[in-house]
Amino acid sequence: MNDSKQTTLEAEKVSHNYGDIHVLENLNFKVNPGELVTIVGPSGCGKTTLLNILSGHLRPVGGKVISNGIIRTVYQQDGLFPWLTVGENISMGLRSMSEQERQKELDELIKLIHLEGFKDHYPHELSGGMRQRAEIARALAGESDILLMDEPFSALDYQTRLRMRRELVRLLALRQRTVIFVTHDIEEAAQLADRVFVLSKRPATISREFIIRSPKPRNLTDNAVIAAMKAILSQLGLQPWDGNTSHIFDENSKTN
Amino acid sequence: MNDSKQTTLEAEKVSHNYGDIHVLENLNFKVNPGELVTIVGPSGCGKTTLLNILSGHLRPVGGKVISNGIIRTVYQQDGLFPWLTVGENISMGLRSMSEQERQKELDELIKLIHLEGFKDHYPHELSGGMRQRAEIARALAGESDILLMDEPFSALDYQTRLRMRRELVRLLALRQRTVIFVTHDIEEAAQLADRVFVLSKRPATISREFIIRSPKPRNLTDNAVIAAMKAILSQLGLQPWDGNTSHIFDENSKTN
Amino acid sequence: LRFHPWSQKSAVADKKDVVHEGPNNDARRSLTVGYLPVTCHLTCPVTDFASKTTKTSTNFNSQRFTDFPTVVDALKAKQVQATFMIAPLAMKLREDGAPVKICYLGHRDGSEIIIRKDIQATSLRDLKGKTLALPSFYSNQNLVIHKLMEDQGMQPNDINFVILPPPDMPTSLAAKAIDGYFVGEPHCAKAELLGIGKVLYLARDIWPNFVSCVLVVHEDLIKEKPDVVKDLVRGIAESGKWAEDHRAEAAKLAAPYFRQDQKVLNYVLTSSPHRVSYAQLTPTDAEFQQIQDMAIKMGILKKRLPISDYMDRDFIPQTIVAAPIPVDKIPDKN
Amino acid sequence: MKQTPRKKAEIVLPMIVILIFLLIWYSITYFKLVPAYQMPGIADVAKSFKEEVMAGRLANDVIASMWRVTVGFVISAILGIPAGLWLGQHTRLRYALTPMFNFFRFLSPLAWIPFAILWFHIGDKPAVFLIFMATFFPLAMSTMTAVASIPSIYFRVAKDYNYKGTELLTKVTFPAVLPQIITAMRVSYGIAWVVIVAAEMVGCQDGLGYGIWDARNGLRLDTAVTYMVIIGVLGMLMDRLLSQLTKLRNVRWGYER
Amino acid sequence: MKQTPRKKAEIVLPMIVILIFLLIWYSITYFKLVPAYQMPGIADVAKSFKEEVMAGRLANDVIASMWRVTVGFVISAILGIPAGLWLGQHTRLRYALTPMFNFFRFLSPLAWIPFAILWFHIGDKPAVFLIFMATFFPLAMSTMTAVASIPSIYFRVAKDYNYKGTELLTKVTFPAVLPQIITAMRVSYGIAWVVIVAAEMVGCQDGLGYGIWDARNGLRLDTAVTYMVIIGVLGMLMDRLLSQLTKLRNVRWGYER
Ligand SMILES: Nc1ncnc2c1ncn2[C@@H]1O[C@H](COP(=O)(O)OP(=O)(O)OP(=O)(O)O)[C@@H](O)[C@H]1O
Ligand SMILES: Nc1ncnc2c1ncn2[C@@H]1O[C@H](COP(=O)(O)OP(=O)(O)OP(=O)(O)O)[C@@H](O)[C@H]1O
Ligand SMILES: [Mg+2]
Ligand SMILES: [Mg+2]
Repeated sequence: MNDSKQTTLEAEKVSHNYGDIHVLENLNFKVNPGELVTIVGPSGCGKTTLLNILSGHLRPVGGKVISNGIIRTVYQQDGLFPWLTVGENISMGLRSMSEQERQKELDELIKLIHLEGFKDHYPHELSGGMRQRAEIARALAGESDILLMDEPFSALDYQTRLRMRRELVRLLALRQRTVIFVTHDIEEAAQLADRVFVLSKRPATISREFIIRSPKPRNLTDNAVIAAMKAILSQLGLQPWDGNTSHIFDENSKTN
Repeated sequence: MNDSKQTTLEAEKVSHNYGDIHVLENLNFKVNPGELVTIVGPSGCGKTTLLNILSGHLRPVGGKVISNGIIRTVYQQDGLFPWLTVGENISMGLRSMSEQERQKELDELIKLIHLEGFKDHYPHELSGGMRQRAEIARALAGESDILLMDEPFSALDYQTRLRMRRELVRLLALRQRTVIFVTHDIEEAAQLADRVFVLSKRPATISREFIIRSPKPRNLTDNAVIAAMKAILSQLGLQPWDGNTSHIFDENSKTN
Repeated sequence: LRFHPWSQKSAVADKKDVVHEGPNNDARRSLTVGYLPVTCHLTCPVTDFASKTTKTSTNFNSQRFTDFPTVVDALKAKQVQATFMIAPLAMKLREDGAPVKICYLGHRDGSEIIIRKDIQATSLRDLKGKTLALPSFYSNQNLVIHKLMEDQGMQPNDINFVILPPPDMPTSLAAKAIDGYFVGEPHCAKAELLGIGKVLYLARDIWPNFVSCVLVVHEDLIKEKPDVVKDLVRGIAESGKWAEDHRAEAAKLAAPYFRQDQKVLNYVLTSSPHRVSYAQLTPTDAEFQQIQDMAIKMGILKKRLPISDYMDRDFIPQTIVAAPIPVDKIPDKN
Repeated sequence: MKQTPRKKAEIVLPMIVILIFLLIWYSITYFKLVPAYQMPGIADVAKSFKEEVMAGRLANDVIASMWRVTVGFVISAILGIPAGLWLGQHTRLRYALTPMFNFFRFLSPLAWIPFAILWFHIGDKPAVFLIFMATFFPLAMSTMTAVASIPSIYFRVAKDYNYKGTELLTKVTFPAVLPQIITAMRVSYGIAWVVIVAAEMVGCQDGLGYGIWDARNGLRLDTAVTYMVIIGVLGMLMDRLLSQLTKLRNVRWGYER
Repeated sequence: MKQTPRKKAEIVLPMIVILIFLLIWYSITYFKLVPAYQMPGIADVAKSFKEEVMAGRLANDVIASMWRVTVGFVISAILGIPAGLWLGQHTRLRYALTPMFNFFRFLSPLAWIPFAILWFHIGDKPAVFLIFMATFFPLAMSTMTAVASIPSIYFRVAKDYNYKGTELLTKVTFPAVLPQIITAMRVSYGIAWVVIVAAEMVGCQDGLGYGIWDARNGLRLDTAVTYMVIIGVLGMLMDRLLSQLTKLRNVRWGYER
């Protein structure tokens, strides 16, 4: 647990394109150990592509990524292994534990995602939201240093979503991890983030970066959260900004 | 277009279970022609199952569905044909048109979903949100009487989502259709619905039904929308209800 | 890896289509001899039976094969060290340097040219332009029919020759895919009995004392176990003499070995003594010289070899008596 | 609950088809629509079946052939499936060996016969060798193709969770292609049965394939048909057994419908 | 852009493997590790290759065999793929006919030879028939299995958009299984080549399979190996051609990685 301080995650001049389609344009950032960065941006701008590059599954066409530590990803598409049960899927990250410990941990995780009774079900017997929850539990299981989460709560109902946010914050307090969290839910971005990257349209650059310094867990009605939501919405051109920056630090603004 | 008045969609004592898992418990409702019903409910409660039963793809274990009219579905999982391009996928519902008309309609739809330039791309070359948009366009293309939409905007960013809501309302005004719309976004449910069904946990019953009589298109800040959101949130146990029913008609309340 | 999980039953398995009551316990040695289920090789199962029902010092086990190339490969791999084989193929084998020798003959005659019943023909000349099937380019049938064509003043391509596996010949004739064929018995009798073919020439009409198959023995066996080879050749000679005089019994004896219809074999052996004969199985130099000449002419063999190079007459017995096969011990399997 | 009527349909419908087939066969021979020598009648076949059973040959032939097919097939499954998995995972290796494998895939067991005899002599071994040669390459190739088309997301997940080497092979690659491997096994098991006739040309003294040769050499079309029927029926039954594998819980996802 | 080094690897690596293979072969015969009669040397094979080419036989044999294989294969593709699609879509039909199809799938072309002669005489026709019999059933079965495992969502969508009958078949079912059909075609094309040796047993006077029989009858193992090499190489090339189909844009999704 103490080694998480050495976790690094850094993008240097990262650019990417698929054939003619320019997706990422010269991205530069450094994520601090233990920081939770949320990324918001228009559909199809390159968020998933960026995560794939950060996790090393995709080689960027330009620039490079420096990372250090065990990376886990919650994928946007179904990433559960269809040939394993929910329990077996979640246990993937727990292989190094003893049988007993693993069972305990597994039961806890299943309780966390509210899938009691579905441990022995296969993914194709679950609903969309249940699959997503199982995937979250899998990513959270065991030791990891960096979590990449690609719209992890998109298929969940509001109540479950609130609960999962709370749990995520609680777990991160217990075991520090660096998190990159892609979401379309601005409330979510504001509630969870230490820092928010607002991406521009394709080709994506970081059009704005907000730092939110309020302690967590945060309530939805916290001033910092409301201020951050407003700031993000205004950056997305959805609301005029009233300029209240008391809780938000606007950094590195590079509107292009 | 005039025949849409005859559209019926009715569930009579519908129950369903997968093996031991009871999913739907004695659902009874009738959707009026041209009505937009949104369904909210906890993850895994049986919403997708209900839609599958309504569309006739799944035979309910108990009860029956009476429906009349052409049904189109936006599926929660990827339902695009991977062997067709975006344009070809969308054209599926336009086969009865002349070549020229089809091209025109197709271009319009592609503009609607903001996928200009991706007409000849294959689904696996798109981002999650782009695929979802293509699927929405496909369901909207051509003549249909009933639209079943299973979390259709879940992978879209906030801005696109707002836009898609607007477009949906506009299109429905042009060409009346009966719509069942499953969503986890309570704002969305309140903004779009003529009626909201709040489902209980599995086995799902309709725990509450709200009628929203405000004209569409509605703004997010409309009183009716805010009142409806509050009502739904309170029914979900997330907020105490302040009892302002001036815009909301609570019907058929059968808290179980 | 054990390849015989049913070894318990293997004794039974060995017996299954063999008509004797098991190996002759007096005999100390045994030898496997290869053959094909054709009447040209009839002496092989007879010798097998004789070795087990009479007093001999070697048990001969006949092993049935399906085609000559396989027999040759088995011989090369020394899986069988003695086998029956068409004569030109044996010579070819020798020419290629394989250490084998011809030790004896298998039969005389035993082949016919069969034509379709509806074809009016009295000589080979009438078959001009017709399709005739042969078992192999390396068969004596091939050599002899070309000789006959030449004798009758025909060109080599006056007749269309096709190579067919003998079992497919009656079928092809029935389907009218071919007009006739020249092959060893019982494939000729089969067509006659089916009523689809008739005999145009018996082998002896073309070439008196026709041989198609010979007994080929691996030189290693000759060197290492000359006694066994001696027993074998004598056994075949005596079996031949017995079969010549006990034709119906021979058919009855061979049917289960060949797994063929006894009626067909019986027809071959008994309908006319001219169809096949098992007397005079001692080869003469002249015969082989003639075969060799024809084969060289046909381009099957390259060069003339001295007869002694591929022939070993050392084992041929002076006096031949019919094998004392107990006729009553031949079971009736039909 | 829905299993029972389905099971019934699975048994009753084929029965009907088979009955119809037998009826057509019977009528053709009964009304002499084709000459008798062109198609043996059912009665003849039944008679020769009885003969073979009475002679005790049939049981022995069945056991012998099953043994050869099974041994050959099991060896090629044991070698071919891992080879396919391994090749599928390593792109360069795949490029390197695919043409070689393809080359051997196109060679007839009949062409291998001389080598089978020269290298493995006669009896069971060459037959097993021929069956192996005929099934190994298709099995390896199919597995390889299946592996090469595993959705990349599974490998990404596997990498995240540090699956490597053998563990990657056994815990990810193998289960991911298991549904297709089962299909491939059914196809190659079919090939193994088809090859038995060629394989038992090689100096075997028993077996169903040998039975066919024997029947042909013995000019007995009816017996040949008997053996064909037995080969077909046995193959069918064994395929039924193999198809039970598709009912395993952890491959169900691969046969969605 | 990444195509070029990949293409190069696809050519260079197999070359290396083939060279290594030839080297091993050469050493085995050169150092007489096995007796000469067990394995003909490369030089002998090359010599007999030259002989065959010089005699003008080879070109003729290649054309004859290619023709037979192609005709037989095309017929079974034209009949087998639609049959498989159709059977796959109708559950009851599938239950009814699967056992029958399976039965025929297990029958060796060698066993069919007498019938091939009776029904099609000798020459090209029985050869084509045998190739057809050997490839039709596997092709139909594979297509059927593939159809039966199409994710049900596609059929739901198809139903929504009112695809029925022929349109359903051609616009949904067929493209959905096209990637697997291509694989199945490659496998059965392999079977077709394998069967050519058996098929040309039946009174053919030319062709590569006949060449092998002829060589065996003539005790020319070197010539037999020459023909084997040619069959293997031709098959390989044809497979390469077929594999180009996997590069079609609308099947790429099926070979994701
Ligand atoms: N094919 C199946 N086999 C067995 N159980 C199933 C199957 N499909 C769904 N279920 C079960 O039915 C229940 C309801 O599933 P459904 O997909 O209808 O939920 P949902 O309301 O759509 O959830 P979500 O909001 O997460 O999509 C779940 O508990 C799930 O486990
Ligand atoms: N495999 C691919 N081939 C070609 N183009 C691709 C591929 N994957 C993604 N793209 C393109 O790259 C762009 C960015 O895709 P990406 O999935 O990163 O978007 P995203 O930001 O995650 O979108 P969303 O919020 O909708 O998931 C899209 O325009 C898409 O068309
Ligand atoms: Mg994405
Ligand atoms: Mg759902």
